[in-house]
Amino acid sequence: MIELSLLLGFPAAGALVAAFFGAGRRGPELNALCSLATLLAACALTVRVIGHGQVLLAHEQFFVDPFNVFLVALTAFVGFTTALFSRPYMRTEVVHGRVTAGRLRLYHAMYQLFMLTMLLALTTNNMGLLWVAMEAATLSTVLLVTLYRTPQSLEAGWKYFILCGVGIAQALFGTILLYFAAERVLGAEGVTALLWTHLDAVKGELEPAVIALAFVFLLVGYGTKAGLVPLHSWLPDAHAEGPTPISAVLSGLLLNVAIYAVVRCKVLVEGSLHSPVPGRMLMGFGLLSLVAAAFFLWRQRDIKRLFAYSSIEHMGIITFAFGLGGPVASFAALLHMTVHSLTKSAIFFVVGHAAQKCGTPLMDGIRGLVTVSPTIGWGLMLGALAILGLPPFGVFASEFLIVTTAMRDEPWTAPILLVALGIAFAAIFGRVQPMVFGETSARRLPHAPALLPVFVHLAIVLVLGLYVPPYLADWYRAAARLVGGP
Amino acid sequence: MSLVAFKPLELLTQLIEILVALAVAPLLTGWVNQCRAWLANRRAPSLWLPYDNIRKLFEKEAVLAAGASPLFRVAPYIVFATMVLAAGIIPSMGTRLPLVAAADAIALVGLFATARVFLSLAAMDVGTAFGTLGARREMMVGFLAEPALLMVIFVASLISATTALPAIAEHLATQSLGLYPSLAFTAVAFTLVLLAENARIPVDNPATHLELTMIHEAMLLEYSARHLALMEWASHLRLFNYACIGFALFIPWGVATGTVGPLALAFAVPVLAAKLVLAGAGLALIETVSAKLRVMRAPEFLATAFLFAVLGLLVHVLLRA
Amino acid sequence: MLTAPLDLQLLNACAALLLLLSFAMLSQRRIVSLVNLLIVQGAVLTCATLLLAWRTGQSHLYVSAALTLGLKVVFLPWLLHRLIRRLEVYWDTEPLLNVSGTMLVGILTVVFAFALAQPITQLAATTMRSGIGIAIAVVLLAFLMMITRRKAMSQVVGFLSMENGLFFGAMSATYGMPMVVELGIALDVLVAVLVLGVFFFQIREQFDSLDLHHLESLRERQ
Amino acid sequence: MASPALSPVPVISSLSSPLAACLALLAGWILVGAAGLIRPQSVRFGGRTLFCCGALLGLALALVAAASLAGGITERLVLPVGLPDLPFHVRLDPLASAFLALLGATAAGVSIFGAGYFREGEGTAPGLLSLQYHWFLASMGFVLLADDAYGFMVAWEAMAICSYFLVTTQHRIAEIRRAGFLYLLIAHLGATALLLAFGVLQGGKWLFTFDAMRAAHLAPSAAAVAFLLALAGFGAKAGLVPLHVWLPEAHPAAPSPVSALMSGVMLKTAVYGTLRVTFDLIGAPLWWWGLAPLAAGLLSALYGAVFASVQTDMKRLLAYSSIENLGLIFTGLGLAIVFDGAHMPALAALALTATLYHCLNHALMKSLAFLGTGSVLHATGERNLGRLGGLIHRMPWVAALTLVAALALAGLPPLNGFVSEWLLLQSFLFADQIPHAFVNLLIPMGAALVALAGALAGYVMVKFFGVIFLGQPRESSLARAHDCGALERIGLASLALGCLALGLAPVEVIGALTGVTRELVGATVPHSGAAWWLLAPVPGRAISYGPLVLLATGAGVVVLTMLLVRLLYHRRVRRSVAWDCGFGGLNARMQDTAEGFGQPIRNIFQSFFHIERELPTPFDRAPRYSIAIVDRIWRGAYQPLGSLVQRLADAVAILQQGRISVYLLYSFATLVVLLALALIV
Repeated sequence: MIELSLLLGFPAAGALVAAFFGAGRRGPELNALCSLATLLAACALTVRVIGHGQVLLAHEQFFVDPFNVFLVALTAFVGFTTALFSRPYMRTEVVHGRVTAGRLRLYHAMYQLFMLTMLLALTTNNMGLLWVAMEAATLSTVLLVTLYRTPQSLEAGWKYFILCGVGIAQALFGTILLYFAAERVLGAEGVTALLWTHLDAVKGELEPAVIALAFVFLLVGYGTKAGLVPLHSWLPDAHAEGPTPISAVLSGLLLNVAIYAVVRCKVLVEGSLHSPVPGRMLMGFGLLSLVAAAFFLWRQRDIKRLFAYSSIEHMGIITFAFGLGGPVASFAALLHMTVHSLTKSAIFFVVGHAAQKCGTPLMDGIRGLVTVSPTIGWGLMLGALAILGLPPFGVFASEFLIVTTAMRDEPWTAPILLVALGIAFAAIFGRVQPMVFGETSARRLPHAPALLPVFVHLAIVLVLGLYVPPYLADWYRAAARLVGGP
Repeated sequence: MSLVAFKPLELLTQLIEILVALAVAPLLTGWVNQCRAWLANRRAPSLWLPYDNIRKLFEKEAVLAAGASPLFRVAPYIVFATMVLAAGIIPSMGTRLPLVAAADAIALVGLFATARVFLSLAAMDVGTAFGTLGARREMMVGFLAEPALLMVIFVASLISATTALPAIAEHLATQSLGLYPSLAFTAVAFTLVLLAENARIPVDNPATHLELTMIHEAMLLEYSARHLALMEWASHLRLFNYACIGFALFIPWGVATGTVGPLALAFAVPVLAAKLVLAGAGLALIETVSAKLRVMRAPEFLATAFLFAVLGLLVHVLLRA
Repeated sequence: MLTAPLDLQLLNACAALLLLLSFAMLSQRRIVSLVNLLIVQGAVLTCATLLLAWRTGQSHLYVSAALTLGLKVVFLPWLLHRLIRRLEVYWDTEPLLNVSGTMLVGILTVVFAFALAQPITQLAATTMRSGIGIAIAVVLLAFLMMITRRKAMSQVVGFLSMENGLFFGAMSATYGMPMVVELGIALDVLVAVLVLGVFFFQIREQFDSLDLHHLESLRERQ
Repeated sequence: MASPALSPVPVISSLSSPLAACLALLAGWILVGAAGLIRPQSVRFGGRTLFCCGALLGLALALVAAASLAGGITERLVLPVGLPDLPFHVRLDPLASAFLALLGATAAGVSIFGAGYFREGEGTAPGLLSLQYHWFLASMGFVLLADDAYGFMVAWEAMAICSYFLVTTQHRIAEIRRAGFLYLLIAHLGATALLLAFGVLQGGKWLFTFDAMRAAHLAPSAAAVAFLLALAGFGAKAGLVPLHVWLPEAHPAAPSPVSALMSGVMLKTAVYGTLRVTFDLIGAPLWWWGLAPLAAGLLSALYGAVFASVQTDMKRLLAYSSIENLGLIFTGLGLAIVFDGAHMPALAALALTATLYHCLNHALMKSLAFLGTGSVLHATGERNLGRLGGLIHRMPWVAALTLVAALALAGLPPLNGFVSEWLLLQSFLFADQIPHAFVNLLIPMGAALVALAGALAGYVMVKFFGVIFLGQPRESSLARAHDCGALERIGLASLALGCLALGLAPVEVIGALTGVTRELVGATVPHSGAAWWLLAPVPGRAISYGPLVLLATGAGVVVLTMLLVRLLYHRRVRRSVAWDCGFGGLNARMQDTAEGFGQPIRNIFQSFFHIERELPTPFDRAPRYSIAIVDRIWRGAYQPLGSLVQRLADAVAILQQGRISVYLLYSFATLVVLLALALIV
């Protein structure tokens, strides 16, 4: 209980404090400090869950099980490292005159608020609150996306707001239908009928006809936030136009949370429908996202857009894996969520500094990083290799399991996967190589870049590729059992 | 046949074969030239002219080009040695040759290739226009002639289930006279290869030094004295060897098979002589009636040979299957 | 029974009215009147809620009725009107699809919505079964409206009317959501509109117009 | 999860076991590489010391592997790392030992050479270079040891990455970056194909160990799919036509020792993988599977030989010759599969032996050749054959040792290249016993193509050696060329000795390989009790080859002739200028250029190339002649593929055209469609 209240309390407090002092000289440190506190609370909670297994808190309003506790830990961790990264980054932005002190305050407050909403969405047991938190996450980031007030950022923010708002509205309708179906089983007192644990208990008795509709609405709603093609249109803009730390957390964390919501719903629906249709839908979305993203990647010129599309691609892979179902694929999907968010945020860190160094986000302007600053260059190269699924990085481990399982269970998907992954590889690596190698065009930065997070992330990803610690593996297994379906 | 039982008699045969080859090879060339002269209504040179040349060359003082490397000097010996070795494993009179255990027909082709490679390298060594030109043309001829020869041998060895030349000859000679259409094809192929490999019309003309056409002579331009002598002798040997391969594959009769007794050899020698005389005459006839091809046509000529050989192989497989 | 009790008839009438209003919005091009229509929709929604609360005696429905009134009838329209006056956006330009076409699509949508609601309606234990179909229809029509409009303002109106539809759906299906969720939703809507307000000014100072065609530069096809 | 049906193989017991030793040595390579980071910029440390250590480790590895090969040892071990439920399994069996020996021996020679070779001016810092280099070696070792799909793939891709970084050492040059990109792309695609193959082969949930795959029983169709996928994957690495395009780009781009390793060893790992999957994991191949590698191999052999003969860059020439040799290897492999499928184990063993033997040979002789070009490159800074020549006077050591490589590559007796070609042709000779009529018709063609490719190899090698080392120097700068240093000399010499040994002691080598053939096809090449110096692979047939005798006799004749000539006549020699045909001014420009030397082949095989020629006209002020030869497959398959993807990408890009209304329409449509779906289902 105490851990949870701390977990949610620190960011809330942080948001308040930052709203007043976020603009100060120590604003960034404040931000990092709150994130650190959150991380510690998350660790405490994790330890607790490892000790006692899943827990229900606050009149069952909160629910922590292996599935979401590792997402909580991950979120808190990446939130902290991103805060570390954003210290020099935002300072440099201020020096370059792209943001003012006032905006910096907004930035820090919203950053903490965003953390809060994500943690809330992850830990809540109430499908309604889950929806509320997701919507709140959108609202808290939309002003961050438009932080620079450039025409592009405004456009991106607007699209982000409208598309996600509309999408999430569908999710609300889905929730209503879910409630409607649950109420007929759990009785009309209405308090428990939206609690996931209760729904999970009675999922077998829920009315299939209603649940099917509910799932469609929920899928479209949360799928929009997860950036599944063709609901993805807002994603590249929003991820590319905001400040890089925000891109990092949007790609690395928010997408995970959306996928988490989708999977929670899928568990219920599959329990009720006893049909492969939901899985098939997920697989369809996954493959579509994978293929479309691969082709989009081919034409990119802006480095952040490139990696935004790569996020869509990986969300596609994860969704596809969850759609495949079964212990192995679900395990792989969970692993992929972890390594993708770590790798992608690391890449965005590097990309941010690289773009600052070269003074442009256009890839044609970024050249020969390895010669001018080896750490950034090698960071980008290794990050790209990792995200492209080259071993021994963890992304390869999950893709290995996913591809082999797909080949075994759904052979017809194999050629699609092969082509899409190949095109994506050619697209991304063909862009990254000249940025890392060759003659250079970069300059020095006013604040020393914080590259420690990058290499910490990559190191973790590397380790996950070669050795998954037993307790982590147990989480994954438990979670896989939970969501893996039959 | 047992592979490595030390039999002094067979060793003797081996030695005799090599010595005979060394002795007779220039004579064959001389004979061919004489026939050509007759067919062209010219006064024929002496039959012993090749011997005379070789002796003369050995006595001369060797002149080396300034840029010649050791490779240039050692090449003649290697080429000569390979030809001698080849002579040692081709059954010209007897089939019981100990050396054959060490080198079968494929190795024989390999030996010829070695000779060709060293000849070409030596020709490139000095770095004159003619040398490189000759080397290039020689290799061009070689890379088509070699597989053709290999295919020819393949057919024979498929028939007799071995790649050892004497064994093939023995097999073909001893068994009842069966007609092999495949061998007919390969015989044609072999003749073409023989012409090409021995720098004969229509591929090359040993009698001229016309830069547009010459192949073999172009490579020897820088050689003189003893080196040239060895090269000449080696080319005589090559002609002789090819002739004997032909005999072994297509008219093996009369070769001393089985345990070699003096009697058998005594019978084999005249037979060989007769075959050589006929073959030389035939060669001369072909050379006289056919016109020299442009160098660029040579590949087509050899491609035909290659195709004939492969055709023979196919025919063999077809008829057997 | 042949004739439903009066209150139920009234409820159904409200439902029908809501649908009518969304059609009206679909066809309306004056932004001011769009907002007014939104007000009316909110009012109807409030009445419906009150009726339902009175009929079923669900006390928390009164609260949500109050929320609706305060938020969707009073505050948001006031805010929107202020924005309209400040930003001087009175007319939407010609919609992407002309009115009659939009109407046609709208009718098809409604049919589709009813077809969807069919299985649910059979199950509904609540007094107003038809409500769910209407709700879906309203949501989809609002969606359609957002698609066809070119001014940011009218898209917002569409967004809000979608919220109305959702609310109505919740109400008619399950007598509304649990209180905590209701509050959360209301909060979100409020914040959303506030953020929108900020947005409008930002967009305005950038492009000095709220026309969406300014917001079409981020694309793959250059 | 423990894999079921563990074949009765002793799990490793003591640390004195060969497997443990191999692992330790590979770990040693990793450490040596990591040590490079201590002083990345120091050539003495990063270049000399570490590479010497690496060479010693390689030597040790070769010895250990050879010992375990001789002992026919099979051991397995489970490492504590890897995925949960799927730790890394490693296994040392004769097949792995054979290739480990190859790896160790080649690496030893190349590393010694590298110790003398690497110096300033390579783009990457020496320390980093040594890191990449040694990790490359280690990853290849792990590929050979891996006994589960995951570990195999990890090592496989690690190998690709390390070699990619080595290829792009000079990353400031655009062509080299392009080469590296193409290389990594095709390597990655191949790896994905392998993933799919393993997906088919896997024994069940989490059962990715090779034991589980051996135990799993596949439907013939599934097995065929797995085999073809694996062939595609490994073929991409081996540079089989039409997946060869990366090879002639990447191998020349790398520093010469790396080119040597890539050509000599890395390509062989593809052969190893094919053997492992076909004979070990799938188990009982059907005879007609063999036709695929056979056809691909023959095509590659001819293709590589033809292209090699028209190259003007010495390293590209060698790269194409690698394609040719890998083609020959896969030809033998295909034959082995055909024989095995037709239940002729003895013949399968013969073909397999030819394959393995050629792997060993090519590893040594191609590395030797590449190292030779490396020395030339360092001495002259020239890779273009058109600017070389006459180096035999300046660098006699390199010339002599490279000549060995050239002769071996040309397949001339008594060197090693000839032995494997001989074995290959022998196994072709027996192919007429296959009980399938039309194969019997096809096989002779194969023999013909092999013979043709072999003969072309001779042509190529004469061009290679002749143009570089013989004749007159084509550039004045070549006069400053210097012979290679001591370390490089040792490296070259050791490899040359290896070639000689492999050529002269075939019986011993084949005897060592029997363990492998027994493991894979359950038969061995019988060693008919003739004699230790006489190779007689097929008992009952008069087929034999004795290189030692051949060499001895030949040498004897040479010496004898020399003595006789000297005794009977004299050995007076006079130096004089070369004959200039009467009109003076003979100069180096009058020699054949590389293009000129390739010209006959260019004419004969015109249909293979796309030739872009620029001919001078009589009215040109400065007449120039230039000719560029382009790979038809590149123009015909790859470029269209690229443009196709580009077009598709453009088409897809229309989806993202910026209008929010359209985006909303997407959501709306998706919603409606899915709802309709939900209604129907």
